[in-house]
Amino acid sequence: MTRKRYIQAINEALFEEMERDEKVILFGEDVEISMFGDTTGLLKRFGRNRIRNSPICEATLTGMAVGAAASGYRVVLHMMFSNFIYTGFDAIANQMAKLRLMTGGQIKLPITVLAGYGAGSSNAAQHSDTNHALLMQLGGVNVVAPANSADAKGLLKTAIRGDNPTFFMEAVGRGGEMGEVPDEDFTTPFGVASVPHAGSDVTIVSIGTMLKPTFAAVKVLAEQGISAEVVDPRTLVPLDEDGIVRSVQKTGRVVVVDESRDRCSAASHIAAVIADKGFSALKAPIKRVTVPNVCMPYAPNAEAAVLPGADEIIAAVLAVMGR
Amino acid sequence: MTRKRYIQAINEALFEEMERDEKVILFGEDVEISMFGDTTGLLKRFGRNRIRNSPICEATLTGMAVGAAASGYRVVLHMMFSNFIYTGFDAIANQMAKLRLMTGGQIKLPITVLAGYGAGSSNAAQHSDTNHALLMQLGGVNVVAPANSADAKGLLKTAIRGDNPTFFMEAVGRGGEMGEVPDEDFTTPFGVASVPHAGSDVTIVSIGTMLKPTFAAVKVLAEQGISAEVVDPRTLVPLDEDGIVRSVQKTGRVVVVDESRDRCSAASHIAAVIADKGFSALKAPIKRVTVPNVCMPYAPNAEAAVLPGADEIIAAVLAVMGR
Amino acid sequence: MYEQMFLIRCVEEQMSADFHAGNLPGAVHLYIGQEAVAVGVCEHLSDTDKISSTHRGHGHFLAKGGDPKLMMAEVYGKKTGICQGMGGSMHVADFSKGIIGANGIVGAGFAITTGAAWAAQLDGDNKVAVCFFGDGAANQGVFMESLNVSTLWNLPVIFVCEHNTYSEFSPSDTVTAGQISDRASAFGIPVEVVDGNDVVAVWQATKSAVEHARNGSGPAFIEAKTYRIHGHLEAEKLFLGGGPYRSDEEIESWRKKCPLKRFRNDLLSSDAACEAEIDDIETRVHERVEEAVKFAQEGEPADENLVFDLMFLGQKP
Amino acid sequence: MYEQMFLIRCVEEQMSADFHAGNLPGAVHLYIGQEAVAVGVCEHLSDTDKISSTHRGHGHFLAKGGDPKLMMAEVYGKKTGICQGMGGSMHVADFSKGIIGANGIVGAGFAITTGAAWAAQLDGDNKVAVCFFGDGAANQGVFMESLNVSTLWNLPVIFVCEHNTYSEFSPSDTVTAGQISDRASAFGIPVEVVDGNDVVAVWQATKSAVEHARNGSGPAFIEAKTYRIHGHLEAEKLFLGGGPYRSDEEIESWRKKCPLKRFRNDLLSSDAACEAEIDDIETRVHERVEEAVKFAQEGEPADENLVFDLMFLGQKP
Ligand SMILES: Cc1ncc(C[n+]2csc(CCOP(=O)(O)OP(=O)(O)O)c2C)c(N)n1
Ligand SMILES: Cc1ncc(C[n+]2csc(CCOP(=O)(O)OP(=O)(O)O)c2C)c(N)n1
Ligand SMILES: [Mg+2]
Ligand SMILES: [Mg+2]
Repeated sequence: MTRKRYIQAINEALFEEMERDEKVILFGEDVEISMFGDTTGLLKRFGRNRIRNSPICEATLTGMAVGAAASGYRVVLHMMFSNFIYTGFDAIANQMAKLRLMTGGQIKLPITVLAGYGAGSSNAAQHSDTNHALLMQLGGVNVVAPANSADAKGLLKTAIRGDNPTFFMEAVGRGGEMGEVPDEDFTTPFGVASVPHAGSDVTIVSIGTMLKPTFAAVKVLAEQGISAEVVDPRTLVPLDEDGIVRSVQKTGRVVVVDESRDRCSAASHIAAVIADKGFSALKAPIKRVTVPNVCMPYAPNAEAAVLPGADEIIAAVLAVMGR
Repeated sequence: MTRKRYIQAINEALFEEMERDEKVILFGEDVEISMFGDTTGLLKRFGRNRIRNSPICEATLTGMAVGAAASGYRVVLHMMFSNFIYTGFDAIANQMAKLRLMTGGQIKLPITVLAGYGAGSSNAAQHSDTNHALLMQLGGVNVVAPANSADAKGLLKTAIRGDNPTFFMEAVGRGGEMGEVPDEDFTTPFGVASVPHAGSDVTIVSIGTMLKPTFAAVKVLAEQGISAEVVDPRTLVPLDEDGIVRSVQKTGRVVVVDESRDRCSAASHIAAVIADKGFSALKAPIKRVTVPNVCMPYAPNAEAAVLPGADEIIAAVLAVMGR
Repeated sequence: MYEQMFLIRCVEEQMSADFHAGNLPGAVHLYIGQEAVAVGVCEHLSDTDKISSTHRGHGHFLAKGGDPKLMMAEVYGKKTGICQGMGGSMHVADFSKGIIGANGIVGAGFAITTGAAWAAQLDGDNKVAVCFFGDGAANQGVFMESLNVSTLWNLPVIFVCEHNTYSEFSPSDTVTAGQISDRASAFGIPVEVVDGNDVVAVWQATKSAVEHARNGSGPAFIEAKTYRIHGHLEAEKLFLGGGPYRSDEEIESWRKKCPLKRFRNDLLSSDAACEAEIDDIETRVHERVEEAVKFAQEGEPADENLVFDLMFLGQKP
Repeated sequence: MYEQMFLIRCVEEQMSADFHAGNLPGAVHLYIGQEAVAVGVCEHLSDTDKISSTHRGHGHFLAKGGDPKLMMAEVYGKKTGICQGMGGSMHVADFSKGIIGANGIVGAGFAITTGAAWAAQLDGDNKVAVCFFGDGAANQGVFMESLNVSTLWNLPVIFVCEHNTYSEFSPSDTVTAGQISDRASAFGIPVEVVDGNDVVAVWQATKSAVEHARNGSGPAFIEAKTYRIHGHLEAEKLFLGGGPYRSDEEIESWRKKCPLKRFRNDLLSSDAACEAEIDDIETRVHERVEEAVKFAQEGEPADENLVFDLMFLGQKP
């Protein structure tokens, strides 16, 4: 194990997978120079046949990814900020998520789309969305949201080696955070939640960027004698429903934390799954800690006010604990 | 009251609102001739200044709607099929849903977007999506899904007179269905669920296209001695959470029916709301009846197999009744 | 080429009859009148070259060597269809023949083909990709975006615009400003504008375009002027009611310019073929169409569980 | 015009200093070096005319008559800002002055401006709308779509491309094929390509373009060749690390072509103004900038509850 920055783990995964399979190609706006640091150095190593800057034309980029993948390549498309997914949404929702079915399964679409999401840097409404829930709604694409360096590396490798379109949601504001990463070649399976903190009183299901405030909350709760179990789904499609429900069966209480806007969020869906499959174990209402149904304001104080933090998580846990 | 077809009710609402306020303008692809029948006759009455065919360029149409609305017009944009919302998604998600906040409230955006949704006509994957949940996730747009002629007319009038962007989801396969419509000028308020069928044993929350199979199910259930209450939210943003929870408090059991794909659907969100606010009344798991996480196949038998119908609703109700 | 054209015509006339007899689910957009374009273009392509198509895709499918039996079964919604009944008329595709799909989203083919052309370039074995699209589709911005990328990356792609004077129910000049070919010229792409009802003219224009792309000189553009004889979709009479958007005379005038009649006459008058040969071809085609319909009718219905296997490869949805 | 240009320059140099001092949250994209474009264009516009802008929008805001105090407070994230601290640098807008907004989505202005121009046309009082956009934005398909719609509908819109030779960190010729102006010409739109560092040239080109649009002759297009002296965004040095994408010499050569210096010299050499007048202007501007900073610094922080009132009009989110 070595401690590595989140963004570095991503960069390593790209290097290793491009090394491993020469059919892997990567393109997007300014991937040659790399704004986030995730694609740094790839051009030098792999050359412009496999790493290409594109013009600004997201609608075409997503469609090209489909065309190149259907023609036998493993395509990695970097969309920069997750808000630009909207710009390229047509080929995502109408092609990427549907073409395999529509053609009767004639093709596979090994596509990995990288996009940086999340608020907290005063990037304002058009550069701060957390939109994995939209992608979950589409049905035909996988969605992963790693919360730490090891999962970032392992899930990205699984995505690139996989044969289905996968959105890899980068916690862009967390790129500098360190975490232990295995030294050997490893992949992280899709559809298996992790339990980074075991507990017995309450389950906190927490996604991506929200793990950090969740851990802060767990610490404070422990001081108050509340033992919280943290479940990190890691992949939202496929979703480890059994793993989540298993924890709830143990604790009987649950809070779901998600940086999505509340309505039709991943948190809503996870709550719905628990209210169905885990109902018999429930001792209290299922609380969601999410962004209210607004877009991100620019001013740091206003942004902080709508972004869920440890305080909101603690309050929700106390509520389901009946305190 | 007069019995009218659903599509005719929409057509009348457009006529009356354009008559009422000359700032109302309507555009989109082939709105002059009208494929669905909702815009039939408008050109003749109001002329090409106010009714305009556009080229096929959804990305620009949604942006134009924002520009024209911010400049003082009440804009009605017809997107034809709801799948084409994806094509014009950028200006919806990044502009329409955000511009008012980003400008500090300098503008209002009176925009009504019409789109036909739903499967059942073998239109295959790219012409059958039910995607109101995606729009609900955005936070900055209203979403209405009328299930009958009266609500279609009343909600469309409210949308056009309103000052916020609203997606009006037309149940395109239900255009021919008849329903009683008030003869006088009326509007239907946003955020008020209706209870088209009262009952005491179980609540069925049902949306848009799903009301028809729901009524069929209710009839069968009644024969089996089960009294189901049907709640139609009518508007998904704003959502009448209290109205829904009130019914659940009465019955203690609930099934949510939605033509969305299951993950992060309106059904998921409504279930989540109930699992929070209505928890204490719940006697059984909350079941969702939705489309599985797939896109619509073409073959009529395959399509029917994934589309929720009365049978699935009955099965879900029996499950929550413990039968 | 005549056989191909005649095959497309007969298959589609059959479909039209089938549709109006209520045998086909879903929407059907027919290519009748435009056959010379697909056939003239595809004559230069092999199975490893790729084409993308539109909602009006039967002609492209057949011209590129797709099997009429498999297509017919698809449109009938059968398990034996080329997409196992999952796609239908708007989504016929056969990747083994380089037919990467008809598409129900107007303009979707631009980017997909550009991506396929990138793959062809990387493969380095002189394959090309052809994007068929309508005049209405040329108003989608992805057209310009794809022209830009393919010029910059020097991709082996040929854009073939079938200008049939209507974009759905709108006369083209009400929704399309200027000449579409000028939009491609703006990127320095070589363009040719041809009579799309003249299969030989299409063939010739394509010859140079394909050579250009194959020898690594980058994208090329062809605009073929043509006309669709049937409605935008077969069902249009049902819902457009009393609102015709074009005159019977107009349709009649284009019927006279029928690409099949024209090519037939050319073949006969130039002695390239004699009546008997053509009769043979036509008989053969009629047999193939009958066979296709039979195949479609006898096919098992689509498998209802298949959808769960096909959304993802090796993963449940 | 010199005063406007100097104001933009000084406000932005102040912002750059403020950013590097850690006083500004969020990303800041500066317009330094391109001032002649905004000023030369906006000189022809009144408050009822509209402009849309880009992520690099401070210059357009000020040139169109926006208040530097309100803008500065916005960038500082204050309640006193023009968008009450909700928008920030990338979203400065003042609808009362016809500034319909900077925008963080590259290319978003095309369609919004086209819609605003439609509204202007319907209003029937000879207003025009101007869309400022970068060379990189010209590769978004909405550009072509908007050219098409505005040509067809004969809309009073002027598209102003600021070609500053970079699209983010990519040299323009690596991402933009051909001449951008040719893309407009393809629609028959009148185009002018001018030296964007020459405010008089920009002014002249705009004069005819605005007249054209105002008198109902439809859209016009201007391409102004210019250069941004600062980075794509102020923070770029922090994350690009050792990877410079342009040379110091290049930047230096463009510093020499500074539009302010050039205009100042022209004014002096043509005796249109004397040193003393210019000094006066500069002193006045410095005072206004100081005042703006003070206003921004002293402003109350943004109201945290406002976001719930602003998402919708008269409705909770
Ligand atoms: C994105 C999108 N918008 C609108 C439609 C509806 N539609 C289907 S075909 C068509 C017209 C296409 O015209 P053209 O490209 O000229 O092709 P043609 O039908 O003439 O062959 C339209 C508007 C669609 N399928 N997809
Ligand atoms: C839709 C979208 N894609 C990508 C970006 C990221 N981005 C911001 S500015 C920019 C470059 C814009 O270049 P240009 O239009 O030439 O404007 P300039 O920065 O040179 O003023 C890019 C790629 C964005 N903001 N929006
Ligand atoms: Mg056409
Ligand atoms: Mg630029």
